[in-house]
Amino acid sequence: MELRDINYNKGEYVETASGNKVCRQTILCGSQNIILQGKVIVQSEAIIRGDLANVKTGRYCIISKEAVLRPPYKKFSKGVAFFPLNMGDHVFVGERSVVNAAVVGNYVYIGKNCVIGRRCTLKDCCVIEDNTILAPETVVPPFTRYGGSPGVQVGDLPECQADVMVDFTRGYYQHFQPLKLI
Amino acid sequence: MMSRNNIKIFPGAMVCEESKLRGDITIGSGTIVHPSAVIIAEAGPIIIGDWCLIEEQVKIVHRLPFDQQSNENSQPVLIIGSNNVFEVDCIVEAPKIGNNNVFESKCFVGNKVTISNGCTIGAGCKITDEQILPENVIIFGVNCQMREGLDRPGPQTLQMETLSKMLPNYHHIKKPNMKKE
Amino acid sequence: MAYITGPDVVKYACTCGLLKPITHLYFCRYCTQIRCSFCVCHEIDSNFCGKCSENIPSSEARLKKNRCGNCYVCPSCQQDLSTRIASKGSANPEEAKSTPKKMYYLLCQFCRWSSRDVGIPDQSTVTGGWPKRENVHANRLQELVDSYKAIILASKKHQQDKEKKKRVKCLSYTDRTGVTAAAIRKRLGLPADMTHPMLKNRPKNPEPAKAKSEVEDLPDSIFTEPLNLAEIMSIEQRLLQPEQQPTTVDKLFPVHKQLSIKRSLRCRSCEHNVSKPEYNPNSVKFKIQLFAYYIIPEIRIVTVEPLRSGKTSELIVKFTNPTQHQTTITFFELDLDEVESVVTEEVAEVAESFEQSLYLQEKQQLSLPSLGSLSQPSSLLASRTPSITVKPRRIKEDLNCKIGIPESSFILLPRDDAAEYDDSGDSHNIQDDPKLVKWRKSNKAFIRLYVTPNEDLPLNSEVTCGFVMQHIYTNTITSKVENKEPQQYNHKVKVFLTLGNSVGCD
Amino acid sequence: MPIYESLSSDKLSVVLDIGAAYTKFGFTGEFSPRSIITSEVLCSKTKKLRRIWDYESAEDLYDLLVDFIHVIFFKYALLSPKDKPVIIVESLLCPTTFRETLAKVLFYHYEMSMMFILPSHLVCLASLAIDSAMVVDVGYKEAVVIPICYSFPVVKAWQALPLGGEAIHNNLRTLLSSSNTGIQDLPESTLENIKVRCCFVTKKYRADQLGSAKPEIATCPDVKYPIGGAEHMTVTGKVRERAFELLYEEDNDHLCLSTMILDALLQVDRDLRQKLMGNIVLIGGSVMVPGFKARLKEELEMQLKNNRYSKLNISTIAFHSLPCKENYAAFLGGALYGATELLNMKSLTRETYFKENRLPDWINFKENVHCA
Repeated sequence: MELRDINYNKGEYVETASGNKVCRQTILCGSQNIILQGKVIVQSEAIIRGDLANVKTGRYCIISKEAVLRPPYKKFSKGVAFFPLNMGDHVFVGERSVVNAAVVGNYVYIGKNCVIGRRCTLKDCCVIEDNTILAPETVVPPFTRYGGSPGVQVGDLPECQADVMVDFTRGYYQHFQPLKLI
Repeated sequence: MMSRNNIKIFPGAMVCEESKLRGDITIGSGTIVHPSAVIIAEAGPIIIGDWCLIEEQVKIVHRLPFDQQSNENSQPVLIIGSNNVFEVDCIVEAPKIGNNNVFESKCFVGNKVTISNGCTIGAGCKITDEQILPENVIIFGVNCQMREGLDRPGPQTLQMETLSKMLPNYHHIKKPNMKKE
Repeated sequence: MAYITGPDVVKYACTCGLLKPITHLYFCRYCTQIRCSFCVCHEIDSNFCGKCSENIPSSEARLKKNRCGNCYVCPSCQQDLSTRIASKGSANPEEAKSTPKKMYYLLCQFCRWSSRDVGIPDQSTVTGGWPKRENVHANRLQELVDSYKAIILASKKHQQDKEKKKRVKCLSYTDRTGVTAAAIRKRLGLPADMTHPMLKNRPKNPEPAKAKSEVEDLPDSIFTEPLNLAEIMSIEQRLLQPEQQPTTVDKLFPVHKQLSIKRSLRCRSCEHNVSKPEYNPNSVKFKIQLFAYYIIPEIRIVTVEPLRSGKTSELIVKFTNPTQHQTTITFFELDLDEVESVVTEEVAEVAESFEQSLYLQEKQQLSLPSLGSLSQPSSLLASRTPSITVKPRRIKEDLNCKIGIPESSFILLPRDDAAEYDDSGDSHNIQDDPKLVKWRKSNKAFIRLYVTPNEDLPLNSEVTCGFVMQHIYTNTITSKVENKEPQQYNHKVKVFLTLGNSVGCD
Repeated sequence: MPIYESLSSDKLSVVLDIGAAYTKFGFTGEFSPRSIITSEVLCSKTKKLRRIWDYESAEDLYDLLVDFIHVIFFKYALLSPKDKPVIIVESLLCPTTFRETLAKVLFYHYEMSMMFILPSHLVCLASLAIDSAMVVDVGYKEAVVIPICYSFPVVKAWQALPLGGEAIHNNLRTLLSSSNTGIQDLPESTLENIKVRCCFVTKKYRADQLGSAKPEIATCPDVKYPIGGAEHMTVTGKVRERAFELLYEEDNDHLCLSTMILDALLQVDRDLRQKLMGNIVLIGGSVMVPGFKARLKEELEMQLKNNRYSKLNISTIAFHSLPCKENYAAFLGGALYGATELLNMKSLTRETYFKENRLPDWINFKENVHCA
């Protein structure tokens, strides 16, 4: 199915020069530490915890409603340090998902209501199905589909997944249009 | 009946302004409440102990089970012990919580479940069946499997030290309004 | 979204007769036919560990029983185990300072199982020689295997000897293997070996097992003592360790992580690869990528009017040309009874203007870099036994909706990656049939079709229609080699659309 | 050593025992399966798991097996199946459709070079190094008894009853729903876990007592079994002890697990009977439950006193204990046999299969003519 237009209220969103569309009702803590590379959509009530460490997303990322991007911490003998969260291009994060990962690769799809545990590594081209709970420090290899609690591999992805994701995120961005008032 | 907010914060606690506190709530020293955490004392006061970590989107609700709501006069107090960790987006309605428990992301604890000490409620687990969790129990997985841990989960003091240094740089912190006992 | 989570509403028919979404299809450009995972030959390219992302040579993988030597999974919940540094919990703090020896243990961060739970001592190295459980019966079983092997070998030899003897009698004493023992004996004048050949050098039979008439009785405690469920393993946990199948919690041992593979796919009829990944486990690139998604125009349903049995509804579908070549789409009626149609036919001369062909050649140089490494070493092909091709099966799909086949065809422009950055309007100059083409932008076109669900269709049933799409496939291999015009083929694909459920009258 | 290892490991071939509930997969010469997985595949259409033995037709089975073998080779064995041999351990009572379809999948779809088919009842004796035994296989769908005499299965004496894991699960479901109101439609996986975690085969006198109207003994303690996080149910002591009782409840034809063994014995030559009863071998996942062997012995002894079987004149009953877990005993036999030269000598090659276009089968007249 072709995506339908997703309309938003123009007043609710801020569009930056690089094409990022960020909702005003988001909680971007430590915004100086958050880098959105361009054409990124951050929807209402999403939380990005830049105050803990740097958060960097690639181009064409979609952070859905009430999703949380939270840099992971690591314990050392002397204390705890928070590590930056790096996200690649063409990543979709579904509604109410909590991303605690260290690295999210390119062309990653994270479904609704997922928990991506502390310091997980999601490689390029993977899909996390809705309601998946990934244990901390899980590594998700390319071209795999993870699901369940604890998240395990439930399937494979087609080889052209990267292009499918590019097409999807671009399409999403194109269809994400302000509501036209007549 | 609980319309007035009465928030008591002990010194050393760090409660971010953007958190949502409703009702009669006491927060012990050393406890950290992240922005957009929600604590609702609906059925009676909530007393949170020392060194608890309450992350964003957490919902702690003091709400009585349906069959106990008829008794209007009594106001049970929800006492949450010390060193408990509430991770992102967990919903806890337990009537009593001991010490050193971990509520992982997106877990749901119903209001008939009493938590003792050292329990870990795994990410995404929903427990609602009336029970008292024994000490050091770990609940995990899609079917809420249970196993007994060797000891309590380690305290998050190190993380909280780091957080208490970092959070004031970025957030407005509610001023403590209580004196040390 | 449809390809990631949604149901597959648009399906293409593979040559083998299965219906799949376009993302799951391949296009062999030597056979100019569609292939799918069912009708290609899968081959394992490389083994790697999904946790540490390290490539493991196949010989080593076999040696390690297809498991990673360093990574472990939790015996309780099958998640990856993390190695943790033990906190220096020495009784004497001064002593701990003097010996800064780090100790490691394994911990599951999901269910909090740890190697300490079952009393495995902490190890001094990260990779740690975690103790293995030995099969208590291994010696006995090895003895059995060895003696069975010997017995079979002896009987085989005996059989061969018998055959040889037959031959020896009528031919000469020597054969390929040289002089036989019997022949030497004869020549030396020794008496022939009189012992029965089966008895001679006969390998010893293994000691048979003894049956016991006493059997283990149930312990009396089972009738009186309460059961602690937390200590008794579930069937999944038991089967994770097939050899021991531990029943109680104290016998859980960490399990080595199973390796993953990268695989290449090979067309069965021409033995060419249709997909070959790069070696690096983290790479998502391919050396050979003949995916239908890159070659065959993609069809998506945009809107469909409510479907009522017997009534005609408008259907808007979007066509996207993924290639660097212009193509023309023509529709044909779908006939499921046709067993095997001639899928491709070469276009003798595509009537094209001079500019058009120039344009194509220009594009040629820009064409996908990944297609360069297509040529296969011929020696590799020679060593393989040719594959068996299975006859295509009949397509199993119930069509309950007629689709009006448009008579005119339309052109799809080539894909232009730069167009994305170009916000200026479309500069194409194509004469479209306005009845057919609703709107077009760069390599995409929105096409208006009319569908009529069958008269007898019950309410709320899924409506499926189908048609044959013909597009022009431009083959770039020959032109690369001989610097000729790229060859063009008319390629037909059967396409099936699931339109949704039928509704009642208003 | 590494050279030797690599040489020997080159010859590793896949051994498969596709059971009704679980498939045992491993390699020749190894003493335990690499994995024991459920015999299920994910249906691409409905996105649900389907048991491969619940096939609707031969074509349906073909597709299920293609998917299943794919998972085995590309997820577990990590081996390209083309031009490789495979060892299949199967029951002598395996349906012809299944065998033929499996061969078709292996030879046509996966282009394997050889298929070595071994009867499970016979090969499980390999790990014991004995040649005669009464083999009792209690699997998921059914219990099958076939006596083996001097390495020949006495097929005419076979006995089979639907007394396996499936029947036990159904029995458990009925027992549980009668003692727990409101709990219905438990998935089979939950039932299986309740079975293996809580239930056992009780002693005969206790079973008789519990079956009577007023038992004089106290049952074993109840177990509170949580189902998900929202519910729990009580597995009463009575249920725990009675879940397996249906194995010994005689049906309308007065048949049960113990009579099956003795009926099989009646079909065997008089002189062999004592030898067989002195060599009983239990295989299959369902026999692994605590108390199974002890109870079977009690039941056999009781039945032997009956008129029906008194003429058997059996003095001793003796059981073998396998050097492995019972659920993969047949697999182990296949792995031992497969390690020998027999693989190359007796296998059905792809060429022969294409010529004959069918599998050799003991039931087929053609083979029997040849034997005679």
